Amino acid sequence: MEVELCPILRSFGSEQNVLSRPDGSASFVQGDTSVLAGVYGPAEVKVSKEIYDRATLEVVIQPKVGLPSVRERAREQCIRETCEAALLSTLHPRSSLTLILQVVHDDGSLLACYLNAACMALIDAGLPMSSLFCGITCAINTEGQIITDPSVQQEKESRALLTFAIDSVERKVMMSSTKGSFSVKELQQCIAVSQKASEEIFQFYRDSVKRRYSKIM
Amino acid sequence: MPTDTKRLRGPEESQSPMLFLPPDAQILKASSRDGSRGHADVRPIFARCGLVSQAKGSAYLEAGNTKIICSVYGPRETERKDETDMKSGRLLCDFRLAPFSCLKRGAWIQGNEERDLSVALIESLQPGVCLHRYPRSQIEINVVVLENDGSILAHAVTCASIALADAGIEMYDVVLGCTLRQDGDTCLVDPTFAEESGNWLGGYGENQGRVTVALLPNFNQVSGLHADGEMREDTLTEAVRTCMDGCHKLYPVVQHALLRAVKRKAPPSVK
Amino acid sequence: MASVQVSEAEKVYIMHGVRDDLRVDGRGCEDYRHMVIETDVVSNTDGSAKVSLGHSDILVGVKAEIGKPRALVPDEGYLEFFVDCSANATPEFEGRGGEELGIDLSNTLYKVFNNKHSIDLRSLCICPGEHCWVLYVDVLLLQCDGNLFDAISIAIKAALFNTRIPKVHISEDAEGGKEIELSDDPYDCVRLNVENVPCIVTLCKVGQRHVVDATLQEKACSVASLLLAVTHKGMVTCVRKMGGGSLDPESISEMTETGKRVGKALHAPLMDLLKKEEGLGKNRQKVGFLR
Amino acid sequence: MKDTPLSNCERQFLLKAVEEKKRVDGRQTYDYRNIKITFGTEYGCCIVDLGKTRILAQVSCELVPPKDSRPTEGILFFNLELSPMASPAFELGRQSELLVKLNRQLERCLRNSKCIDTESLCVISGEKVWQIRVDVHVLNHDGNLMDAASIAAIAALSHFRRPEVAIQGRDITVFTPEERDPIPLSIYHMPICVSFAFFQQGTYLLVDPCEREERVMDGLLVIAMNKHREICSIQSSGGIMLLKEQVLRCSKIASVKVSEITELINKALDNDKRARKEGGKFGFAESMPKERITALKKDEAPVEMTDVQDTANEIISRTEAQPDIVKVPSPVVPAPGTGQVGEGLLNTWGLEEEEDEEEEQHEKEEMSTGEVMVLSDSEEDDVVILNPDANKPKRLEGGSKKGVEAPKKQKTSH
Amino acid sequence: MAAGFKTAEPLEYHRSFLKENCRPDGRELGEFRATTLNIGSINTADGSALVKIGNTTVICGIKAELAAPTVDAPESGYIVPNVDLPPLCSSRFRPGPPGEKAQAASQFVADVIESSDVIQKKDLCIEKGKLCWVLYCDIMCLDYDGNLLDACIIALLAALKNAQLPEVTINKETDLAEVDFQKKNRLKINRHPTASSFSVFDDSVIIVDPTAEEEGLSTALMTVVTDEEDRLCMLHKPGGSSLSGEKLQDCINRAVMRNREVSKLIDKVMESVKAKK
Repeated sequence: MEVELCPILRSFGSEQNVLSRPDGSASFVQGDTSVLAGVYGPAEVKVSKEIYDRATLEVVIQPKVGLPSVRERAREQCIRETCEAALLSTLHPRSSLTLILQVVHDDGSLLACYLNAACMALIDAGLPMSSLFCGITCAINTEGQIITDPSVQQEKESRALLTFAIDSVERKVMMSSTKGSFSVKELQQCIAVSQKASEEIFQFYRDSVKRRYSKIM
Repeated sequence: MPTDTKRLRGPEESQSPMLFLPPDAQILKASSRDGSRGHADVRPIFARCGLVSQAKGSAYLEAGNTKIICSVYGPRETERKDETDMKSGRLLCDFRLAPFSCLKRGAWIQGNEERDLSVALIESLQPGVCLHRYPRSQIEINVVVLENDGSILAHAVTCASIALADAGIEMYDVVLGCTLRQDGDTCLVDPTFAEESGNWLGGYGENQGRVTVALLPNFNQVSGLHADGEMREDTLTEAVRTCMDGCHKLYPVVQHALLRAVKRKAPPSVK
Repeated sequence: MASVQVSEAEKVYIMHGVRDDLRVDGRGCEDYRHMVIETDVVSNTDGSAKVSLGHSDILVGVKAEIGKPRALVPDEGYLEFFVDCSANATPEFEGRGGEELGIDLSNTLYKVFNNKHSIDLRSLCICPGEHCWVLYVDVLLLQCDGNLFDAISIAIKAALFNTRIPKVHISEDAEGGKEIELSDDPYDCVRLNVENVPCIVTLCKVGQRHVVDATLQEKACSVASLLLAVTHKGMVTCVRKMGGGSLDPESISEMTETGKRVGKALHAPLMDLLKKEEGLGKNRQKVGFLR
Repeated sequence: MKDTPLSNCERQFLLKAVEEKKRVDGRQTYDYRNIKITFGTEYGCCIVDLGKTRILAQVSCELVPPKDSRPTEGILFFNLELSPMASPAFELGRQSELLVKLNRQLERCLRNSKCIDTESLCVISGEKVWQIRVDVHVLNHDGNLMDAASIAAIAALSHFRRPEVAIQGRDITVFTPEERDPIPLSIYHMPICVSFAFFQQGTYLLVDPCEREERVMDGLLVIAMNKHREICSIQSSGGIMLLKEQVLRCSKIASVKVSEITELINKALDNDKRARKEGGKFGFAESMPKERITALKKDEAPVEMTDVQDTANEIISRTEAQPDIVKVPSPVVPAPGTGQVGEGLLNTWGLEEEEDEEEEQHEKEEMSTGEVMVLSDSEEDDVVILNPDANKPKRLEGGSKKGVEAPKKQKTSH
Repeated sequence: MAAGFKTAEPLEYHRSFLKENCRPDGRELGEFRATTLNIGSINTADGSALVKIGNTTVICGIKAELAAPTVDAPESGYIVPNVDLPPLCSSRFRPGPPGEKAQAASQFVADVIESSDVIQKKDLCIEKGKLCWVLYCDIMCLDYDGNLLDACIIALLAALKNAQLPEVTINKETDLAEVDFQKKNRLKINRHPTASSFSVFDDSVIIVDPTAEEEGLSTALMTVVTDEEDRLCMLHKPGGSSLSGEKLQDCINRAVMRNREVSKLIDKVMESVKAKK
């Protein structure tokens, strides 16, 4: 049985260096979903959080309404460990890195948008990384169709939702977070779709960096 | 709007099904103990050391349905540097009732009852521990009550003292605990939860109360004494004596458990 | 808790004194320090009292509010205790420094009143299962000079004696709903029966003997003390061993006996005093906080 | 993290500039920085940029029981957050003095001025009212947070629409935006804060101080006013002494600024309304500057997806080809209610002294119910039984018996 | 000597074992620790289970309470899982509110319940819009030696299977609920998810069921949740080193095997209790 694919990425865009105070900042927009990210560091670290051979990374997610809850805490963990794997934090031992993510609007694929905004902000902050990463969300709807970059409405209608972080070097899965149940085949298809879609986003990263430094080079 | 953002929350309000019982039904039947055990008998207890692999010392104690687990960490450097008395160590206690341990579900956030129990536990254990041997350090005692079927303070004291011994903390003596429930002229040693709350809160009789004693068995010294309710002085004195007898009955079990733990840690050399 | 440092020589001096039934301030082992009690000191409470015992100063206010009875005892009201350790008493209490002591003190008070006779809780019931009076007993420590428990319990008894709860009238409207109406007349009120309210007697073991109403110096010489809450009939409503030391069974029974005797003896003069003060009427000269 | 300290040189430079009526960003004394107001796709969401200061406000609503003292009034709740993004000095979850001050001031400006008709928020008197919650997030701190926050909050409140409700007896139906158009709040007036920074004990004055200027100022005067020139709140801080004339002068300046800003907000609201009506594009995605070198945008596009199916199928078939007919080990049940599966830890039961063996036997025979507690590392089993008067034997400890069958080894292929 | 090596160079110590395809505790790379399950030991809970995976010990107690359903979902009850890591279980946890690890675990358990449909929330409804059950699933770790998530899911599932709720009827006349403790019903378990955790060493070597020490030294952790039909309910990999689709597939296959083992264990234990009664 061949599964129908609906591999469309909504229009997306990003602006770097949007805020004056943080050492690196970026906004990332996917369709109507929009996230603002700010990075501080490397800077002085609290003794209680100090790690002797690498930088301590803290990720904070700020919801738009109310206080962060357990769900945000779990997502912070996912994003932090993804960033940690990409960052060469051993180059800044005993220092602190702080990444703050602010939701501006949620219209689906929020976790993916967090990851993309985080990556752009880390690039803007000029932190050394071993690879870049991007986030892709796939929704499987009741007909078994795979939809990339779903909107809130599409997320609601789906029976499973999978978000992956893909690395830029080997296009492997760095992070995975899923909701709903799905078959092994669907999983592998979603991974393959995400890997393909990641090409677009990595190309976008490259283009935006090229554009940014076009006057210098 | 103080809300617990660090836990998953359910509905704002929920009630225990026990509140919806038809009025004539009773859940807590004050048992008469007929045939099962005498009024002055403690429940059979089961004690064992060293189950928490990560802890310096630990103990698990079961008395009837009351189930208590305790682990001990330390001695380690004290966190409170401003403490005036640095010449001797400090005992710290984190006492928790698991949310499912009581008939009514408890909250995760430590309540007054738990704080009170931890203060009482420290007061009872302190005389038994050679704290002067641990200057500038703290010893952490963590107690979790998995099931509360009465006499938790007394059993927590016993359990914690076994755990302390298992952790190799120097002690003058183990500390044993025993609770008694006074109901008019009868007294029930080591009461279950039903006996503990029983008709005391419902009735208006005289001489109602609960006494918990912590004892250092080898010195025959009382290291902790807590009583509430309403009792005559002579009843109280008698109750303390009965509790002390109850404590002595536990001693062989505790001894046995510790002996085992020691044997396991240092097996007798085969010559 | 507020404490003092005592040198070895001082300790020996105090302990020898206690052995001979002569304490540093001239008291015998079973004597209380000078006590000053005044009731009705805070106007916006339903009952209040201020007690000074030596230099320990305690202010207690009682507020009666209408609440919902507890599910398990629908025909009774209840008491809530809160002890505030103000930084006025000692700089140690600044910030959250007094919190631990405050909780400890209020927990003990709950235990002292955890019985059926201290206060007739049924008299606080307005409408079973729906409305009852809740007495909020707020204790404020103004100055600490040892023996807080005893001073607090006396202040609470005095404040409860002073408490006047407005009378309520329950009327039923047409739909069977109940309406509660508070009496406007300040003299139309209910008094509490405080006869059975216990007083706490703390006995400090110093050397081989034990003393009542220990000063901070004496407290520093003792390793263990026994707290007893005693009613005027000599009933014990709460016992607690405090301090890092242990007690032998004989001294426990001796101390209980002393505690009962001292506690019993405390009630009669206290009640007399309270009645006498009340007899002076509303227009008596108030001392308040100036002394 | 600590804030970057301000050097003495910088401090002196800034003060000198103030004396010479110059400002670091080239503004005049009474000039505001550029104000940009953008609305999101959602109702009640707005971002305000005041120079480099950026603030996000979001209004939300919820049906709640009213306060006992005001049974017919809706509830307004303000929550201003200093996000750690805005400045390295802001720590997460800390109630700093600045945070408390700003929150208080925002409440005074917007709640106490009664600019919103709270009675219109009542659904059923004494039972259900709307609670309007305003979350204000400071995203970038470059001074004058108060003015920016008040603009953001009032703009977001004016933009907000709450769902329509219908009441039938005591049942409340809340309509989705698709069913019935949501309705705006009724706003009487728009109070806006204007801040004045004072230097040299009140000798010099600056409108809309930036972060640098705030650091060297002596005192601050905040006036909240609406376009009808009604003062809604006024507050001076920093302990400076001002003359009556100074305060009056400030209020005059404030009235000019407030009418300008009010106009700006109304214009922004109108633009957004028009865009929505005409079905044009609106929201933050549209407000992203396209001409900037730091920004890039890519239009919606399908992704080329050849051989995705093949890749997936290949992976599955390859791993499935591996024989995994390993038998599932069956668990051992040493006592009712207890079971164990797997191998590994050795169990010393039965290897110890005979006494133990007996004890175990003894228990097993007399086990009264199926409820058994096991809490042990199997190598550490110590059981001690006390049975003082042998009335009723204790039931416990089902001893975790070792799995009997030979260990089955499985492998994840590497 | 070995002890010194282990303390000074823990990573090298582990590597030297992994090179030989085994682990310091004698296990093979794909081997789980002995798993012990005990159910119904807590009488005060409506359902309870204690699970040991090696040294890791987790206890789950279920308390059912009554509440009104939400306006949005008038026909659904609530399931409220919370994982607690008290200072008792390891010195790495401090007293006070739950830390990130406990919160992430709570969210994980909640997500598994949601994704796998273990229990249909509709089954918890007693009267539409009026009354429903709230299942508080409180999970407490008593000994933390790695692989918390697997233990939590087994404990949760077994406790749910063990749970019995009293019958509740709504009295038509008084419109009040009445509870009959004599009649107890079991919950309807829809699906049987089990979790299998993996840990990646040096971005390449995958081991199953990591101990606390192995978790600390590894470069990535992953948990796969499958149900009895071999469908995936969760592929939880919170960052860390990246894995290819093939490697993930290997892990999933192992997880499917593990599901069989655990299901059998739970079934047997359930049977043993029933047989007794």
